[in-house]
Amino acid sequence: MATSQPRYRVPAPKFRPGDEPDFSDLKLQPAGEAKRPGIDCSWKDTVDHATGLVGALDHNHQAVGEWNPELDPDTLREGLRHMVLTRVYDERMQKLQRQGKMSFYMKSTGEEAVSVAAAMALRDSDMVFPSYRQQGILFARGRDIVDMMCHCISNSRDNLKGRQLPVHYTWAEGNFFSISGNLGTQFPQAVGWAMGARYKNEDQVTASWIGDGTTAEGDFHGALTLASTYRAPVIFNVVNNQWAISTFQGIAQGDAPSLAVKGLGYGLPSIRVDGNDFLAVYAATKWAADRARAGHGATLLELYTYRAAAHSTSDDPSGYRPKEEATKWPLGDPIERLKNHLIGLEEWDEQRHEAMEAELNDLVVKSYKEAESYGTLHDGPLSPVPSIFEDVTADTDWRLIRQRQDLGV
Amino acid sequence: MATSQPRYRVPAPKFRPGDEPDFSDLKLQPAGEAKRPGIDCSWKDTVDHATGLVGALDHNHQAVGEWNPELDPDTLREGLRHMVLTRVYDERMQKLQRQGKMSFYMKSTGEEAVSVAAAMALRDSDMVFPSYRQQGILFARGRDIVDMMCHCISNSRDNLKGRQLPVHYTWAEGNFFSISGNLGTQFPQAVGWAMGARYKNEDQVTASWIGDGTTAEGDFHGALTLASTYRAPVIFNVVNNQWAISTFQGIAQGDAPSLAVKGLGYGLPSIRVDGNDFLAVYAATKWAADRARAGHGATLLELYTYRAAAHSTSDDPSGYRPKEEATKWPLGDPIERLKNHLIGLEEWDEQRHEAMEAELNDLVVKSYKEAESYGTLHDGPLSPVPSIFEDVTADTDWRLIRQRQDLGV
Amino acid sequence: MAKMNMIQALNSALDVAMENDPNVLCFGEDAGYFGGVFRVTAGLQKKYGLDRCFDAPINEAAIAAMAVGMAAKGLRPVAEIQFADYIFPAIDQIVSEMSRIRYRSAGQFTQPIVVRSPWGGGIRGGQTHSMSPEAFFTHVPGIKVVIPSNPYDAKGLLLASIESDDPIIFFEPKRIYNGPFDGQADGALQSWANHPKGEVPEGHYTVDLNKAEVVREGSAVTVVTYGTLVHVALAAAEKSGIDAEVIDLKTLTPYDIETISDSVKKTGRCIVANEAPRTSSFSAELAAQIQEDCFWSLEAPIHRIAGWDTPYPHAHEWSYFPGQQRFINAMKSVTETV
Amino acid sequence: MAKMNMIQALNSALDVAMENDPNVLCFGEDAGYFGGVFRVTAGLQKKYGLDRCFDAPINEAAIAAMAVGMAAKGLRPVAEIQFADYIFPAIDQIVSEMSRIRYRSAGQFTQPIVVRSPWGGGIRGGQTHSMSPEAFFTHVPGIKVVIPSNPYDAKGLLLASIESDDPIIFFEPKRIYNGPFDGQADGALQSWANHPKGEVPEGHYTVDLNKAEVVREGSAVTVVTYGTLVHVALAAAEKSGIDAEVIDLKTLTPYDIETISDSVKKTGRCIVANEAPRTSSFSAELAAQIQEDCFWSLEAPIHRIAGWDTPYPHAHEWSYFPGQQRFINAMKSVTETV
Ligand SMILES: Cc1ncc(C[n+]2csc(CCOP(=O)(O)OP(=O)(O)O)c2C)c(N)n1
Ligand SMILES: Cc1ncc(C[n+]2csc(CCOP(=O)(O)OP(=O)(O)O)c2C)c(N)n1
Ligand SMILES: [Mg+2]
Ligand SMILES: [Mg+2]
Repeated sequence: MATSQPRYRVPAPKFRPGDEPDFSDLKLQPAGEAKRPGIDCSWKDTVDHATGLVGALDHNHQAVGEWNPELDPDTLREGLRHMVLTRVYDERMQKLQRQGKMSFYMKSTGEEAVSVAAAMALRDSDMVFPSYRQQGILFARGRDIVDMMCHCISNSRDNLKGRQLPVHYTWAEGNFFSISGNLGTQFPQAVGWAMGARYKNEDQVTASWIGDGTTAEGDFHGALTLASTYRAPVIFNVVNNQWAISTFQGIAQGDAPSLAVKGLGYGLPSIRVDGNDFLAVYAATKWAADRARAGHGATLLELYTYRAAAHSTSDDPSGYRPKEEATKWPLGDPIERLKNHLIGLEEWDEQRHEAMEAELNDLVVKSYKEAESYGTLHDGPLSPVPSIFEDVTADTDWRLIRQRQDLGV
Repeated sequence: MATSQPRYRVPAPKFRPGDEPDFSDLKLQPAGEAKRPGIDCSWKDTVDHATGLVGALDHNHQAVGEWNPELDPDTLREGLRHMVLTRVYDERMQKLQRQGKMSFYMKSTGEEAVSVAAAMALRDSDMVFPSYRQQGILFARGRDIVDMMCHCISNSRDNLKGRQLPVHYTWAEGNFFSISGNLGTQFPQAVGWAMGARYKNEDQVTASWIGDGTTAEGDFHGALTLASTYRAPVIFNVVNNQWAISTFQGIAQGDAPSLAVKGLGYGLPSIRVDGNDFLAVYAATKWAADRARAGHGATLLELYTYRAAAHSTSDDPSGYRPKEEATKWPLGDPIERLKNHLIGLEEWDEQRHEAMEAELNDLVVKSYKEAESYGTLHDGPLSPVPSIFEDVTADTDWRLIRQRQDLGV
Repeated sequence: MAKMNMIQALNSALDVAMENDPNVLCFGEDAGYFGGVFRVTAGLQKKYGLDRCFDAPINEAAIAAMAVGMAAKGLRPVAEIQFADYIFPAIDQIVSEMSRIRYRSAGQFTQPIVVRSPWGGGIRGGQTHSMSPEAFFTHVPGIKVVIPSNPYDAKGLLLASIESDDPIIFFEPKRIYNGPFDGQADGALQSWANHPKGEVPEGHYTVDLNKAEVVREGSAVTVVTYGTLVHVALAAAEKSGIDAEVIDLKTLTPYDIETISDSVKKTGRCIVANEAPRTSSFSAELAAQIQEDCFWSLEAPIHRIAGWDTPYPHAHEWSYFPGQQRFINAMKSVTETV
Repeated sequence: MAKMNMIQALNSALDVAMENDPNVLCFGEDAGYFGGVFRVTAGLQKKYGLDRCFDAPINEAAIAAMAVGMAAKGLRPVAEIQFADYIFPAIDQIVSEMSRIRYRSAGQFTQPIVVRSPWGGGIRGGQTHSMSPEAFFTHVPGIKVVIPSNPYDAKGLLLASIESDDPIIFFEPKRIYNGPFDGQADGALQSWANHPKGEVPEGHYTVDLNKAEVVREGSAVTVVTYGTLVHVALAAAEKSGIDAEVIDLKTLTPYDIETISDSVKKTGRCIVANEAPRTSSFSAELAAQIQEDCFWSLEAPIHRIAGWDTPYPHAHEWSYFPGQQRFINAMKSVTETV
């Protein structure tokens, strides 16, 4: 029987389906207010940052404060373009999934700044260990869209030979690690890579991303412990998009005042950043990368954002949150905000924006046509069947030789 | 080949064998200085406590400040007695191990206040999930010494039927959980138990202990995450005895300023306590238990102390630290300090102390004689051989029936 | 009796258990408000309250440990691991703790826990939503492993598991949550509605944890398997016309050696099958024990059908999953051996 | 040639590897300054520097993950897990990551990693210092499992493992670190100094990872085993006078099926043995495969010797550990079967 009063606290989100979402009592530090500590700062200098919010784009879409990265308009337009491309690509792929062209898809809608701005603030030679929701990095680093699609539709040109679920990209040439379906495993791996880079006397920085829900995993703790102990040149990005499938972020956060604050316990400078503010994400990432490169060790960045779409094509959020929550999100949409900033600077206008959207849409449609010419999961051609026996280890032992015979291929 | 300069930071202790240990630059907050927040405080109110040091016994062995628990002399004498008994027992058991009477032993020398004061501040009905170095709890709770010894020498009266290594006690009647050899596993289990107590509407508090080195384990993070989320009535004790076998605590702590500070990242009030100060450990534990019982959730206590003996009978610390480090430890010895406090109060004297030592020594010697009458590991009698097939599950399936036949017992 | 698919049957088992015993509670990632990504815990939070069915942080080790602590205190927790592929972070708490606490405490503390987890392949889940990691757990003394193959058994076995005083790893073949699967990926989707084991009593009943079931009698060869492959084996017998006796194991540890031996001694031939990679999979244990117990009756080597010794591939799932054709080939080869 | 015990041989392997290849480094709990609780990494920090041999925090998952990241970057990490019993917190990084990264990235990233760990029973270590968890890892595609039985092989196999481009779980039978053990707990301690395999070259050499070795030729029965039990099997053959052929497996996955089959086809009888709890232990895989490959040569059921299906007990260790008498009984029973 249900007891009237739960006997321990089980946190619940403010709003459930049917409720009117209202974020007005979410007290967020205004853009421009947070100070920018030196890159040689200690964790103590970031106590306020860990519970505050680093922002650079204010309500009027103007760049303000110490965290304004002062990017030139070309760079801003490039960022906007990557974000729009990410969104257009996501939309199209989701549609194609609905049409049965691929088994599964995951959008990053509303979170495009998190990946695009970070990728642009890093060097292309810096290593990334993303989760499944940072496809924006690939666009920012110029990965071929047809190649990305070939992976997602598991066709004969999938660089992963059809072995991984869609969106679980790998791109070694682009310094993009193999995405794992197991949450959080990449976080401590990134520390190992970062130490490896130092070992080889390279000045490469390593960045990794996990979600708010994933901070609860043991690997989160292992990663921060390693980085704190060995002072590894790594950036830990926690993408707080408020949801972990159907679970709101309070189940991972508990009584902690933010997720960034967790980094302080390891003596790591830790900053909460407006994740929908392209400029802020850029500036914070650049700051963390500079720190790492200068030998000051790791930084934790909490990117405060909102997962505007479903978790994946297997999920329907109407069962657990109000439909309008995304539109009520007080930090807005990262594309709109950067676009308006550029318009305010008179470096952009609605017409150019529409033209760009149309162009990118065409690019995506055209790319998909080409990708499909190399096959689809449903109709093939796929990677040859015998390829399932390859790459298990460097050599092929008698067991796989027999098994391949057994399969008759 | 060795590089002259390590390419990442590998923390090292200040002193190695041959060095002259000198802790004079260890800045420790003086006893009496730390404020005592209300039990309904938030993590923020303990930021200074997490990097400071809560103490009640000052350099002159006087009780000072807000954390003085104001215990009556009888209670203090009782605490002293339990600590001395713990030490005498440890000494004797170690000797017996050297004589081949048991396979293994682990002393808690120098850390007796951590377990004894905590056990006395808790109710006997409160549940404890200790590590292998809190035997003091058993003395404080009045467990039969002969029973403890019978376990350690694995004889016919071992309540664990010879299944566990010595010192891995279990005592359900005494609300003392089964000690695991796997580090840290008990921490999140304690949260489950604490939630279970709430579920049953009991006001039982649960306390658990791990070492400094063990804070690095994933289970540490899991435990604090659970407790923070469900606001469980649990006390997390981190016994920072400076060493994890041969590894100094800086390998787990990294750039963090203390181990207590880790609790802040979960929004838990977190306090560093002078672990060699009986009064401070008592007061801090009582405070945390009151918090938990009143429904305010979990507390992290770092008990700052020093492992004066070897890790275990398998270890020889002369290979990794200066021999005199323990005697140079600036927080002294918990028994000496409480004894001197009582003497200062004119409630104790050297003579009575010696008499008590002699009495407890006799008790331990006599107890061992009795224990040995029930057998020893070496000469038996042990628990009957067929008992190895019992208690695997409630029923015994055909596999164990066959296997027992196979063994011919 | 009602028509239920396996999800409904499992949900009904939890409902009955929670209704009957206030010490039963359940939790897991997305298991609370939403009722689980497969909806097995749907409605339970609403019915029984926030503290009896709730969302857990994404930390499988902590989920298992919470269950360990609660069970030691006297509750009967049912913990969900969202996919069997994600049970590995919890395996230390299961192997080193849950499975041994009764033994190491000489019975002072017990562990009445069920760890439920959607399991197995055939749903295009790729390498992290398709694993069959049962062999790992069958190697651990002190825990039992249960895998149902239909709604009726699912409910009865889950209730028996919750009522058991020992820890049980309860794997749910997600491919057959909604209907049986004959191993032909391009065949029509089937539903439990027309299957006799889709008839499920609404109230309390249990299915014996120590008993395998002969789900098809036959004389030519014994096929021992569990989960989804039970249906593939049955379909292969029908299709090939080979008179196979098919045994649904249900409980893997301890497995019902008597039912297996009786059958193999009768047929003289045996196939053991599982989805997991072949080497050291549970069919190895079965084959090793059967050859020992039935050596003098065997007229051909025991044949193992299993996944290949590779990670589970995504696009070529149907070249990996042991489908009908592999069963038919094996049945032919085993029965033709003289 | 020098006389070395197994600890010295392993230490020498690490020394040679680190000397030859700057990409080799090693770490683990207490592995740095102190050189490991069993001293396998002794002296390496001093010789090669703080960043090539160092202490790790007590988090086995993080230790494995650090190795994964470093190996992907092109290093050859050798990670120590202090006891095999403590490998479970790391198993997710091993099963879900290390073992699959080559496959899932289609070769873009590789994992040349050795995870070393003292393993097995016989040292009065109780249930958390005695485990033999090799079966878990033999079930994982993409990793290899290696277990030496003497100093010469230990060094050669460890060097071959470090030079391998794939992840290897390298278990070290700690009972025989200092000398061979014939399975008689009350017998005199033996030393490697008088054993031919205690002669170890100081420099570089490797032992083939894919080859088992017939360490005793015989005609009556084939005994397949590895680690400590190799010596127990040899002693049992001498003591019983039964002319057993003893095979030291060395590499468990992939095991050398050819050497095994050749022998079993010759003797017609077979015993497989391991220390781990019997159900789903590695001897199950061996028995299952041997009965398949050698069915027509077998004159008796393959006999499994294993630990009991209980946690590893402390006081009654010698009633648990498969000692000489159990080997002798098995040899008699298998050879007397007609
Ligand atoms: C180890 C593990 N446990 C559980 C899952 C199932 N799962 C996939 S995504 C997800 C939610 C992740 O939420 P979050 O970390 O917030 O990332 P987001 O999806 O919001 O980007 C869960 C529970 C998994 N993939 N791996
Ligand atoms: C999971 C696990 N990893 C490693 C070990 C081996 N081990 C036993 S004690 C110990 C050191 C623990 O140090 P600390 O936590 O500081 O506790 P202390 O011994 O100082 O009380 C280690 C590494 C273990 N028992 N369990
Ligand atoms: Mg999220
Ligand atoms: Mg310690």
